[in-house]
Amino acid sequence: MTLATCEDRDTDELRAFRLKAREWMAGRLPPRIPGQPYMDWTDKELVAADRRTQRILWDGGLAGITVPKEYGGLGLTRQHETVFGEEAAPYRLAWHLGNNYNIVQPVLLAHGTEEQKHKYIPRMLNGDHIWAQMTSEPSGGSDLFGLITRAEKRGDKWYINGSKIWTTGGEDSDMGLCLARTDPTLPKHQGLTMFMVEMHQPGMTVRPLTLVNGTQDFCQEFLDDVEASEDNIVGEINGGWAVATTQLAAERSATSRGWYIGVGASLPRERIEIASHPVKLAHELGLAETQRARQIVGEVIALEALRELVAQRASKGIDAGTLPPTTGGVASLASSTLNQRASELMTELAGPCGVTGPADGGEPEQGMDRVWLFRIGGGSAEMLRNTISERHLGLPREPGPGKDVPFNQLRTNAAS
Amino acid sequence: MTLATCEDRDTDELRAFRLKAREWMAGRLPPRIPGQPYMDWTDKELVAADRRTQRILWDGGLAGITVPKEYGGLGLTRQHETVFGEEAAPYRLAWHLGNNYNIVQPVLLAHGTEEQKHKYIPRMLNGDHIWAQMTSEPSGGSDLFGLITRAEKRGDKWYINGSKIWTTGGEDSDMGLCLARTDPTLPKHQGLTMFMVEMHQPGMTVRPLTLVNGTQDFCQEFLDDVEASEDNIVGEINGGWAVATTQLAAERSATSRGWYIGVGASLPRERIEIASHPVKLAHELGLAETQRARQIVGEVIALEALRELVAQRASKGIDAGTLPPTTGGVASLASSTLNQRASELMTELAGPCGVTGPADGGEPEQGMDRVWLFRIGGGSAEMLRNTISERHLGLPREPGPGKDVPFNQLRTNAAS
Amino acid sequence: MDVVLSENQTLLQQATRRFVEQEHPVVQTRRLADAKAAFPAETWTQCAAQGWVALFVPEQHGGMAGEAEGAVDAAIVAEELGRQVFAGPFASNAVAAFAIANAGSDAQRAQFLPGLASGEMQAAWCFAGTGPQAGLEPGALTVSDNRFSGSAGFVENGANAGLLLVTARDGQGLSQFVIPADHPGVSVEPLRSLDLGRGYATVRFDGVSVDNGALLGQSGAPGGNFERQLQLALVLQCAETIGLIDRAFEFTLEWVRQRHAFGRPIGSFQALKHRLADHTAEFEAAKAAVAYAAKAVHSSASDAAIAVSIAKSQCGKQGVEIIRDCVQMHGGIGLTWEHDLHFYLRRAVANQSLLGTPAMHHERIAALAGL
Amino acid sequence: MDVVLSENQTLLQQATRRFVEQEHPVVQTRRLADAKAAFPAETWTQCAAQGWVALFVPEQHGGMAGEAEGAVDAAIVAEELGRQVFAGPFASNAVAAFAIANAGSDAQRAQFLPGLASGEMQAAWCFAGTGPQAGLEPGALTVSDNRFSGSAGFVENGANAGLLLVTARDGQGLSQFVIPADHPGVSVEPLRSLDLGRGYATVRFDGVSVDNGALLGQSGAPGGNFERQLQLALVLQCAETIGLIDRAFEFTLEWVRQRHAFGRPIGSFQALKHRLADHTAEFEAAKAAVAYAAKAVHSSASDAAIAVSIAKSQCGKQGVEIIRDCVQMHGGIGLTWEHDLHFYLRRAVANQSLLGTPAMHHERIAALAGL
Repeated sequence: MTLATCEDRDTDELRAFRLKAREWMAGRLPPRIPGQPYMDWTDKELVAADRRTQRILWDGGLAGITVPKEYGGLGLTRQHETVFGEEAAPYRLAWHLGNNYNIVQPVLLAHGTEEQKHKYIPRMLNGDHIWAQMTSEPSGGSDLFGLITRAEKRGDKWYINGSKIWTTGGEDSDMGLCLARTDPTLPKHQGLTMFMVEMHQPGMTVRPLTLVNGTQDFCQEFLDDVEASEDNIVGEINGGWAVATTQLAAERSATSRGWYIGVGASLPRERIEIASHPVKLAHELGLAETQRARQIVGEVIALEALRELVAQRASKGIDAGTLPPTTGGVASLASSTLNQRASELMTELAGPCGVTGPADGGEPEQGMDRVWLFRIGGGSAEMLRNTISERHLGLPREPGPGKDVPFNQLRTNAAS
Repeated sequence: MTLATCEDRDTDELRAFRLKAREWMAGRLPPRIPGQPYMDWTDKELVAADRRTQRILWDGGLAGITVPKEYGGLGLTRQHETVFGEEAAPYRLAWHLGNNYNIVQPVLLAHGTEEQKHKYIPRMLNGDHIWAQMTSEPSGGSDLFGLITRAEKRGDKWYINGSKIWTTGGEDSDMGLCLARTDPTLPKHQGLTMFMVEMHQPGMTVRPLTLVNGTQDFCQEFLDDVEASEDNIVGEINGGWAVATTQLAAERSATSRGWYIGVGASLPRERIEIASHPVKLAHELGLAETQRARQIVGEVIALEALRELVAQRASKGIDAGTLPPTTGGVASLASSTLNQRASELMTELAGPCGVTGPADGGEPEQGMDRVWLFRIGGGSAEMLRNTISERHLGLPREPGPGKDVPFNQLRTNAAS
Repeated sequence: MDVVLSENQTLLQQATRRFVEQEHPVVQTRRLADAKAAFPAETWTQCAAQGWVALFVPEQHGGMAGEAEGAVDAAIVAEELGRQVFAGPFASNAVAAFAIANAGSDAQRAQFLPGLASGEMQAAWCFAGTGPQAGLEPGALTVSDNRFSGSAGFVENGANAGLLLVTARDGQGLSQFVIPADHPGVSVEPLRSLDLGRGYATVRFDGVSVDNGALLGQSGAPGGNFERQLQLALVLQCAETIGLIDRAFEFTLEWVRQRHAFGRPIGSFQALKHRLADHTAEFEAAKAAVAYAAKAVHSSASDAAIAVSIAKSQCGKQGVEIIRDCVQMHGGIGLTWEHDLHFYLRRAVANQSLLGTPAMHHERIAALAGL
Repeated sequence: MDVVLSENQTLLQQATRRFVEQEHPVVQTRRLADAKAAFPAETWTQCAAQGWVALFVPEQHGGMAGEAEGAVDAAIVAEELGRQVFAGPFASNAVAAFAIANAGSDAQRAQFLPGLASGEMQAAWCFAGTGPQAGLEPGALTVSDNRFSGSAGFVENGANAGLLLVTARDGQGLSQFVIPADHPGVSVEPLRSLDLGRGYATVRFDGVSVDNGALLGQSGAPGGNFERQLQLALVLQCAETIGLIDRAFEFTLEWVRQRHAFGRPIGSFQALKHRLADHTAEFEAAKAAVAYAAKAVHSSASDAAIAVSIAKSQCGKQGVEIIRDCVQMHGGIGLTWEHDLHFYLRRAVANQSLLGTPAMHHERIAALAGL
């Protein structure tokens, strides 16, 4: 797929938009640097640069392409968005603001009041606000709707207490979506309310989590009487489950269509890309002539190619409507499993050289892969297997506690 | 361990018994032939020979060593049984009658009436009767107590209808233990009654099952108004669950202490036995100098040794009381997993030579191993994993339908 | 197969499924196995009439290559054949027709293609050695002065073919010949196979002398033709494995939904569900790889060689792994001769080991990657 | 360890567990890692006072080898150290003491053993090369005329040891030397390791000249001493891995019993239960193999060589596999630096790769089996 062929399909209107986008971005936007991570919250300069990038797009009339005009967007079509993505391929866009456009805009457009939409959406589009999703809780694990963070109304304010975890970019975010339990006597999925909270306020402590590989992309928040006004409620009181369902659907949809705008424009590849890292490692280690090393290199190349092929198949099939949307999860699981096997093989290839390295280097790479490996982190691989077996394969659900049991009669980690 | 050291530990009484056993068996019992299967129900001559062997033991006063004298046994101790096993090591014993001494005698001794014990036990000891256990049902799978074979009383007789499957030696057995449902309005584990049924009678159709490798050790029975008198009931009416529990415990115990009397006397080995089959195959195939083939051979040797080591550890630890009896199941599962991996590797080693062979030969061995592989057959690997996680590791049971639900309100394969 | 098919391909897929389910269901393979009989020649003629081999044969020789998308369409057929563990000689005849159509002289094309297309002529592909590492590399046979010698191992359809497509090594490279199976000096030794119903043989050549008319393409060619034939054979083998998995998985899903234990369908037990989810993921990767490889082979893409080896790696490993677990999930019944599952597993194991084991393909991938 | 221990061994096990839990729990390793510091020499002296190295040292040199069951007792200690991911130099000193006690001259024994037993002297074992296939075969170093050269890779405790036990190849076979680490021509390059808290180094020998007093045992010996040292090192490494798994599994079981999701303890979910059952089975096999190997090494049994490689095969593979799944079962929390699990997994991965990978041991087993 080349730009020329894309342009051939443009209507006049799309063509005009394409040229406008191309002209504005040229020389103004930072170039896309191969190998630079899409997101790295420890790189504060990169986060700041992304805010500036978003502001440039806003100034050029290129922010919020499909967002209605009344909320500061352009009110244009998905096709315009595709055109924009194609033109943006050479640049780094505001990828740290992904929650804004992937999650929070769809949620507010679906459930927000007019006032909320007017107040918050423009500030997402101009780079003022970075939004966080506070979804998981330390006590909750995979059971998202088993959350125990609670909000109580005292006077005309709501006060939120509890803890959230695995919040991407929590420390650098300005606003966050936060689901809290407002009535524990209702069954688990009821009695929840969705709040918009300011991340920098008294009572909110945000602590970066250091992971086993030293990265700090995720945060934990401790909420101690964090304030929210009635205006900060999205949707109905005790109707948060509906809002959260939109939020999860937005996340799934963004994950399957590509979280980072413009990155996908160069896909799909037309040829199998031969992974170079196992070949390189075999050469470096002097194992190019060893039978087993050659088998390992070949298998790793196969595994890496399979990850790409299965992802392409899923996205092509879902787009064409010949595969159900749940195939996205199947491809994720495949990718995780194939990656794990590749990592095992690379450790075998490197032998002792995979677990030690020069004192001034980083963590030994191959061994670290075995420790770190979690494309689908934590318990979510188990959740994914549940989802695939139930929604993709149509197998029966496990018997569980009835849906109507009041939440405060269920056993949770806080209660036990 | 040699006979000399065993004898050193004998009391005078044990020594006398040892000499009596040794003298009687010499020249009378068939020798143990290396490689001959312990049990092979397709070899009708071997089954008949085992009946004769049992008769010889009976005639020599060596049958039923620990069975009370009043029921035809010798009324001696476990130590006598061990001595007998040591002396019997050179011979083939009546291994096709294993159900008699491993299962049915303990069950009858625990639950049978005086009359039943006097009537049936002597005929087990003299080789007249071979007993079968009819435990599984086609509809039942792993759920033994979900059985649907039913027995109804009409007049003074009981009539049994249904089907049983996976009955070892069903075709050659004279009598069988058969659990049937006598009251479907009671909860699942209640309403069951244990019957002793004659295998050769009108209404009983026994059909050998051919398995994927051509063997016919198992049978399926179709019961069409099979008759049993009140005298044929073991234990209480609707009290069959208690009898079946003894039966299952006897089976577990026999499996962990060794099903075939006398076979275990030569264990444990004092040195690791190096599996010769992978070495032989690598030589035959001309792969002795190939790196990957050497890795495979080494790994298969390791896996085979591990199977032996884990079995020895379990039995030693259980005997010493330092490991719980559930470790027997852990060793079985380990053996199955290790065997599966070994079989994978052997298939890889043999390549195309593992799936084809001379037209006049048997099934190609390595490939057949991959098809046939089921040390722990069918669903029982899953049952074993349940048992290990719940009884060995103490993990909580899954929530399931209440224990008190009447059986005829549960969903079964017959009902659905 | 691919997630987007042309209208013709969808029709081909549906027609093949219907035809195979009705005329050649797995019970046919069972009957051949029970009778230890070869696949009947007249039955193959009926199958060929569906146009399966004709996919590679130009119209003037009785085929329909012009309308077909070659390897892709053939893979669609092979997948359907796999679903019923079809025992007939599709791959061997398809590869021969493909070879002769691509490299044959006009005379050879006219002589052989109509018969192959109609199924009245059957071919076998002889190239590999007889050892444990054979199946991928050509050159078990040697040729000099139009006289060749040696043994070709693991020849599918070797005992029934009237025609042999023989690849032999000469001083410069590989030469290919098409010769009748009853040529003096040729002897065929049928093999017993794990893959019941399908025939394999060792074919021996004892100084077999052929004239120049038997030569296919150029003498001592660099092997491009052979490589393309191998690629097609692998695509068909892998597509067949996809069909095997597809059907075995289908009736396993049906089984776990309907079979109850402890008052619940066994498909509601999480341990089974998670294994089925894992298999779904691996299977999806296998399907992606085979669909890609079929297109790459059809279009002679530069990555066709590596694509078929990637497909073989995944299909070889997962075909056995998934179907073996399908047997396990069936409980005891899956181990009975009466149940069809073991035919699927046998074929999957055979497909894993023939035309190069996964490990051999991994070595090939490393070489293709320049290591 | 073994399922039947002597009374002394039970006491040793209990005392070691208590001591390590109280004085050297895993947080000590964490602190060393955070500070990027070496294991303090005085801390090792306190540990050695427990008599761990003394298990191999005769009484007249300050040890208690007479009362001990050598490799078996040391394996009991190593397992306990594994349970807390102890970072100190047990194996390196134990192997050196074992070597000197067995092969040393009276003078060497008197000179080195008391210091090793008390912990005031520390040793490192230098034998392997520096490449990806090093760790099992000796002879990275060469010696002639009492002068040796080369680099020894992956030397545990290499940067802190005052004493080096060096194995080098000469014309006839292997020679071993005991030399001070500050000998001219010796240079030590510390390595960064995945296994945080424990120190490894490359030790380089640049034409190092030693006098005859440094020779341990005979010059150019057939390698029997080296092989026994290797066996002991492997037993200690595998026993340590058993301890790693034991403790990681222990707190994973506790976690899945207490942690709730969807109103149930996660340990009641069948998918987790079945995986834990599988791990239990593999772990039991690993324990059986290590217990057997320790006894075989202690008694110099004829199958000791193969026994240690079997143990390494199972512990290498399953140590990583089981602990990796323990991390997975902990959910996100297991991936945080704060949680101890990654220290266990790091050590398990290092133990898998050092002193020969499982694959290298499989080749060794084949050779020992006469292939």
